[in-house]
Amino acid sequence: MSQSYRLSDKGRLDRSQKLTFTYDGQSYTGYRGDTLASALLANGVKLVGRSFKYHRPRGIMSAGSEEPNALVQLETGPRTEPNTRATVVDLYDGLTAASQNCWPSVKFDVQSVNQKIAKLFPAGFYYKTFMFPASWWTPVYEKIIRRAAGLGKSPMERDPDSYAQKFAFCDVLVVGGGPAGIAAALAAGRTGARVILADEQQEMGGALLSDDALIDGQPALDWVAKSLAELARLEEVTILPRTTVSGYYDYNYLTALERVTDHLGPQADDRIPRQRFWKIRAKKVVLAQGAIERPLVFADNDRPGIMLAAALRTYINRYGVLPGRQVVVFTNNDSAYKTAIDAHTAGAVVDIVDLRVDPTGPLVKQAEALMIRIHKGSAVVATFGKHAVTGCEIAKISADGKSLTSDTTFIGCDILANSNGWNPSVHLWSQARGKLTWDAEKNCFIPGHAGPWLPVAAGSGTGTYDLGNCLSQGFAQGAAAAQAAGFGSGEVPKTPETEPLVEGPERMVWTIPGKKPLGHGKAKHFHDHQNDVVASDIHLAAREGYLSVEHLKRYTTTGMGTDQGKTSNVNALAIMAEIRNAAIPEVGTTTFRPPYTPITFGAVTGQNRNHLFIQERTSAMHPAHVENGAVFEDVGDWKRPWYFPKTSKSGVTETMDEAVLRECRQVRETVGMLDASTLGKIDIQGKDAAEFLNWVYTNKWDTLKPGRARYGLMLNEHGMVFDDGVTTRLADDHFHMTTTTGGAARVLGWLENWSQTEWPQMEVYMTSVTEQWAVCTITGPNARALLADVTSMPLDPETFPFMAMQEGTVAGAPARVYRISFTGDLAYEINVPARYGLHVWRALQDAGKSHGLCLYGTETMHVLRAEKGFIIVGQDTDGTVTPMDLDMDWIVSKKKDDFLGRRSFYRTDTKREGRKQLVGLLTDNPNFVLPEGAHIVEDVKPKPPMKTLGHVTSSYYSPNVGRSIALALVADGIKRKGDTLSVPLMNGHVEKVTLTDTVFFDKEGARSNG
Amino acid sequence: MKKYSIFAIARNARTHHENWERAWRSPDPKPHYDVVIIGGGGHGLATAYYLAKECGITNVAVIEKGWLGGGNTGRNTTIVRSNYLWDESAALYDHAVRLWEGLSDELNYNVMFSQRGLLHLAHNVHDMQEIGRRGNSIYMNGIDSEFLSPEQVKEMVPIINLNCRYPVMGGLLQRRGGTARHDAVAWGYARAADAMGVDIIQNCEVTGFKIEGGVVKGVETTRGSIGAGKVGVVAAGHSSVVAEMAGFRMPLESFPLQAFVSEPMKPIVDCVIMSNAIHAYISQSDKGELVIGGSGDPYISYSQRGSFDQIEHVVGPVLELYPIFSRVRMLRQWGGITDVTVDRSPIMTKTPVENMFFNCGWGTGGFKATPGSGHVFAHSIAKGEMHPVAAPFSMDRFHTGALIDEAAAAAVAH
Amino acid sequence: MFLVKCPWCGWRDQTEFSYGGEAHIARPLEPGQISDQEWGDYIYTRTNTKGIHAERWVHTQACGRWFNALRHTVTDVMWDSYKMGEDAPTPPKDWDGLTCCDDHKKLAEGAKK
Amino acid sequence: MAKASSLYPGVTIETPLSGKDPIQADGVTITELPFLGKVTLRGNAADPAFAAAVKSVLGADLPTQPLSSLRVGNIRVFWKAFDEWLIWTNEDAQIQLITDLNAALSGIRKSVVDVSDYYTVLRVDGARSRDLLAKGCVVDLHPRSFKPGQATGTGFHHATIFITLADADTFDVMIRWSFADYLWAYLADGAREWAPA
Repeated sequence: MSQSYRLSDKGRLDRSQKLTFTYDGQSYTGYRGDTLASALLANGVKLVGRSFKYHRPRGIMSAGSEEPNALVQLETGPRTEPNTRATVVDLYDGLTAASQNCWPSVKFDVQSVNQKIAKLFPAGFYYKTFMFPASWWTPVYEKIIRRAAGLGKSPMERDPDSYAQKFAFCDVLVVGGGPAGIAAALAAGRTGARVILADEQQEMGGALLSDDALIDGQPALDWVAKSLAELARLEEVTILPRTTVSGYYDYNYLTALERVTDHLGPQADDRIPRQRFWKIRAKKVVLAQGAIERPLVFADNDRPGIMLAAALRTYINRYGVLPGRQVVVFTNNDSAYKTAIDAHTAGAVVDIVDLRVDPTGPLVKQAEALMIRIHKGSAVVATFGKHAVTGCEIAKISADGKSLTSDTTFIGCDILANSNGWNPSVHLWSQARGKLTWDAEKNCFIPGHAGPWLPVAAGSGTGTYDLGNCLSQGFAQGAAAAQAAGFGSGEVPKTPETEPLVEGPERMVWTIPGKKPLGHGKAKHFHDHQNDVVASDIHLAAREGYLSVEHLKRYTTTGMGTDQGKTSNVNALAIMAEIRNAAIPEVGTTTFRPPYTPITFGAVTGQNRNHLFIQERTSAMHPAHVENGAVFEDVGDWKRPWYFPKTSKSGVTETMDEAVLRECRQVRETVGMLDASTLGKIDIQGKDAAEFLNWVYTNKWDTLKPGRARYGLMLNEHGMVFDDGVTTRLADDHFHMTTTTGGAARVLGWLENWSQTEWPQMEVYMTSVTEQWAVCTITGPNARALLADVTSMPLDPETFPFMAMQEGTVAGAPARVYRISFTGDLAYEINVPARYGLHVWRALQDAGKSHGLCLYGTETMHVLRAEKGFIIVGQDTDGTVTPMDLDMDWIVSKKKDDFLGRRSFYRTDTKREGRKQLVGLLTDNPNFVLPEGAHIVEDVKPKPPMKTLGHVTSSYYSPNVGRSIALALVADGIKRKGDTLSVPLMNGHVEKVTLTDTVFFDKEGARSNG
Repeated sequence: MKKYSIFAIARNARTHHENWERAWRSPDPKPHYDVVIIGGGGHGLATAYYLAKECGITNVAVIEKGWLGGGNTGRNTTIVRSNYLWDESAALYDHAVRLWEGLSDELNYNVMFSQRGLLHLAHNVHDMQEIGRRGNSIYMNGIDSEFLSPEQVKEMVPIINLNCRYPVMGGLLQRRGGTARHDAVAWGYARAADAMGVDIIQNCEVTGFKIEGGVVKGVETTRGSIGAGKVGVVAAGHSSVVAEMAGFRMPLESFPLQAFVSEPMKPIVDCVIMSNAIHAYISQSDKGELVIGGSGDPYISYSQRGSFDQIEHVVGPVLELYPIFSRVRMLRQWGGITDVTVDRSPIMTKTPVENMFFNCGWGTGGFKATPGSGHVFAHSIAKGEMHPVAAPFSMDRFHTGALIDEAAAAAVAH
Repeated sequence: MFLVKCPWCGWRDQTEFSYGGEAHIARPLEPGQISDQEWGDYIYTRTNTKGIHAERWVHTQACGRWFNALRHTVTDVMWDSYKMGEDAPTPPKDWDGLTCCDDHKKLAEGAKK
Repeated sequence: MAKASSLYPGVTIETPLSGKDPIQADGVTITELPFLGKVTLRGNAADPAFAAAVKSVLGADLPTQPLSSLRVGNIRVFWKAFDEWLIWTNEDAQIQLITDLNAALSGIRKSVVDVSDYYTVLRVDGARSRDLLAKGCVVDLHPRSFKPGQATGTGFHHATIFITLADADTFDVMIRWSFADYLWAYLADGAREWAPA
């Protein structure tokens, strides 16, 4: 059976390109220009999926992105995609798709038993049961529910395709490439304005693609082609087919998803991004998205073969598919007559079932002239067919539309097209904070008061269905938008000739009566096909008091499917309005939330993945670190050498502990070198620089002599330590500040904030110079000898004392050498402009060979500083610690009346006794290394809860002290030095610890001079 | 209140579900109530419920300017946990978790509290120190807490990419943590409170207060004045606005927080996974949607929406940790207004106005605390003194400096 | 992503800026002389206005300068920005937070024509 | 790329992109402009003494229009903020310039800082340069809104960049040393779709 439902003489297909595809394991053919849905229908495939809750057989309901039913699992392996709407998949050769949410097969689905007991699954049933026994919820009930729910399956492999983002700017963005949108783009484009025209379909033309309308006496599609050709010639116009504008955000910022290669399938050129995510900033926006047809809510209106009237017409005219032989068109309006007429002309036997007792209008006349049977004042009240519709029963209905007034008549049919009128697509209008107005004549919401960014709407999206009016609206809005953006005179192009649309009024029957009262019997009146929400669910929600539209939505899940209720929301509102016997606008509308249609996470992320996810910042010496086999630590975005494991001749590589022990010993025995380039560095200049530092540090800076350095603590206004570092006075009005690696940006921001906003009168300028300077820190007894080999600077302690700086050359490169120490040993921090960093590092490495130089990383740095009780902000402090808590009163100036944070010291809680304070800890077992984060208690209980006194902030094995050492924040710790406390661990072990001073090594500080 | 059960459903099925009673009445406001609760979200309704259930105060009104649970209750990512750093927080949040554990039963309304486990990932040394400290602190408070190795993380979350930009070094697991059905919490409390006589009044906005000699006497609303013996304000993002009506300011700022869900899929993520270093957290709802959130926008706003770049900053990390979701689609995004304090801990407090109590500042973490917050707040209002669990969270901590800084340990220099 | 008006660089994408909280909160001149309560209010208490909010921004990624701005916190529309030390501009009494100062200027010019 | 220093014999110098070959794609090329001298100048343009002193060194008035810049011989001066300018010179020429500025400005409120190695500069050239930069740049680079000589700081995903249109389709993009590799990789990845097959 090959495309036996294909019409030979219709459709916009390239029949020269025959495409083969597979659905549920069976192979079919279609043509370039088909969607998966049209190709399936051409091959007579109607049953394509199972519904969410009842697992009822479902088919193709629409021909567009509003599709609630025909969701398939597209492709397999790394490129598989769940919940893909068959109606928007452009067919390509080799396409593979499968039905989802059914097992073992779509034809025989075990869970379709749910239909039998559907009575037990009214809206919100799960809130009322599965409560006994309570312990069963997660392991039993919920497991079952989770398995049953969920539609398609997630991919299980990494996505092989690439994605891109594009920041675009334009004067006029036109959303929608139908007649109104094309007209708007023409009017705007001709003014020279920058215009973007985006449409979600594979080709522009919108409704005209399914229609036989004339423009200026010629086929409308000729006009479309002519217009697109003109637009293509306009340099500043960008035409984006297959591009869905998904979100409308503040200040005319709109997002759009362009499907660049999806229609080519996996064979596409892998250099080209699969999808491009546009982030568009527009001066003006014209919304011309068209309208979506509403289904009628009648008994068992969900069988495969039951579809929207306009969709059937699209399949016939655009895709050359007549998916059935016997067609029933069930309608409340004239527009569906076009479908009936086209189906009739295409060779189908057609019955029209019209709710209206006395439909008028030319289309009705035309249908009558064609001898199409029209059943007036009638409704479809039942449908039949297991896997596809085979027939329906119709009956006359009462004037109030609530009951049947005749016996039912059976009509055989394999397609049941229906129309309940139209909903303009107002999603983006609403996303842009625009109000919606209920048009009582057209029975739909139309754009009302515009949101702040004043978009304009044109075409059927405003409830205007006459082609001429759509065109003239488009031209007018396009010209006006361009003018508002500063282009053109606002002159509106002349609208071409079209045939005026004459239609009779609709008849609204929001719930079509069935043979039994609503909710009785087996029949179901679906309004949300995907989530299986039926009219009686709305009645139940109302009955139970879930009256607000949001409660209705959340209680029944109506409109919460992957289609976001494009076909169901208004029907649901209207039914609720009837029940409450209120006007529809009183019931309200739920907020339309982005995206308009679902967008792939991959596209949103674009290139920001894998190696481009977050930058890896490295110093100028990084190549050397790699050569030296460093293992790196992530510190913020920086990659810093963590330790340098050695590999023995026999090929055995040191563990982290082994490497760190060796590095720790060797630094204190001979000399070690650390890359300290990542520390934040700030150049501070101006005559008030010293006074400024007096404000931002706790100690005094005006007394510091040029060429000398000082350590400082920085507090926030809460009085808590938030950064520290050594700052050097280069000249009276010039300082070089260092900060923590992670704190660099925060500190600069903090300084700029105060100098710009609070003390603008102070003459001080800050400039970040972090990367300007590469820093090699050499420390250890041999540091002076090593440095002497590569510099001619005087290094004797008298001319170059501790906490001093001098300039000169090191290894031939210009350098600033700071004699400051974070290890307690003799140390030099050699700063050179980054371009020289690698050269100087290598020179020192070479020279170091004769001095027993050892490279060390951040872990050894941490151990060595802990041996000396030097804090790490962020490890030994946590934003709740004052200088006094750190036993660092000495750094808090008593001479200054004020500095940032000072006042907070005097708050009752900050000055109270018993605050947590930094102390040293020595374990009873000298070889036991406490886990960092372990808690300290007075007395141990058999099991928690236990009152804790504080926690271990730093803990290491120190080869130089010859035992484990730790720092901890302990309540009243400073007073309690000497006390013995306990550290109960989560594994049950309890370690006794003694509170000590924080300095474990070289207490008298003899080593800093080498 | 007619009991909900499978039998009730079967019984009602026979009558085509036409005899279900209303879950709660919609009464007109009475002239006077012993207690008026401002704010019909989870916390407000829970407060009313416990006032009626445990404090014998049933002459209570909950007034809500919109629809029940329309604020952050209906806009959060439904995560429940109690693995907090400080003792005060642990006491409060674990009190809540213990109430969660019996809540469906207590309310005879299935709130679908699902203890599927909540996992915090550590991506660097600083993270490891942070979870090390928090894990131990939680353990010392008698709350369940386990450290996982990267291998154990992989076992629990097979789809995770351990070796991402910031390789996963370990995890902190609270098995008692999980998720719950957010709307059901509001509806369950409303139904149960209503059954005890509490008036739930929707579409009723507060416009001012009647305050005499520093004592609150009543509430002015869009549905007239309502006398009140005591007033409890549980207005989340709008707390500052309500406080202004009462004549004082709060140490609060209201920030947008966004979240989004994917299309529904068959079960793939079984627990809740949070990541500090790369701000993103993810779980999968019973419907099959991935529920994803991250950090909030940096500016104050009442617009109930945020900027799209915040969404991007969450999707990126999600794909870094779970690359297989690249072709999965975002279905729906939304935003809420979170009332944030400087120490990221809530405020439960007396106010400068006598008999007026505030419960706010829950920031991004309010949902998980709903039962505990309502419970201790109800007792505080009834007694006129803050409940011991609530006491540390009173407003004066911003003057004494006794903050409960849950923000501190996580985000600091290194 | 709304736009922020830098007094020097003009309307630019919000992502280029950093938010600095409520504007016009001066640091007490003599912290020693005020109560814990007053000091606490200075550090922690904020107006958190629903409506027209005077706030601070800094153009982090471009000129790096701090400035003040008026923004409607219900719509996130910025009315106008002003340099540190300058007086706040005054939006029209009836400003609903739906248009910015430059739109108003345009309208006014339009009216003249 | 790595090379010998012209100032310090025997010393090799590097840039963050040392060893990277230019990227050639259809319609766009990316190259590094290594070792440009770069100086940050701060001061009060409204102070005649400051303005005169700077002019005496640069031989031109400082640009005071936001986003503007000027060229004097081999020097390019960019407005960075109302009280801040960025100066680009030939390799190593910044050293003399800094000396001269400090001398001319002594006693006047100012700050002169060598940032030559804090940043490097990428040149993005060709008919597709705008398409490539649009993959991350939040500023509108269309010829109508960003003209030759204009310059501004802005964002490029996780990086902060300073971008100027040298002329026609030639953009110079300044980036911090530790972000240069990221930006380079990003642009290289972005240019893939125009790379030779």
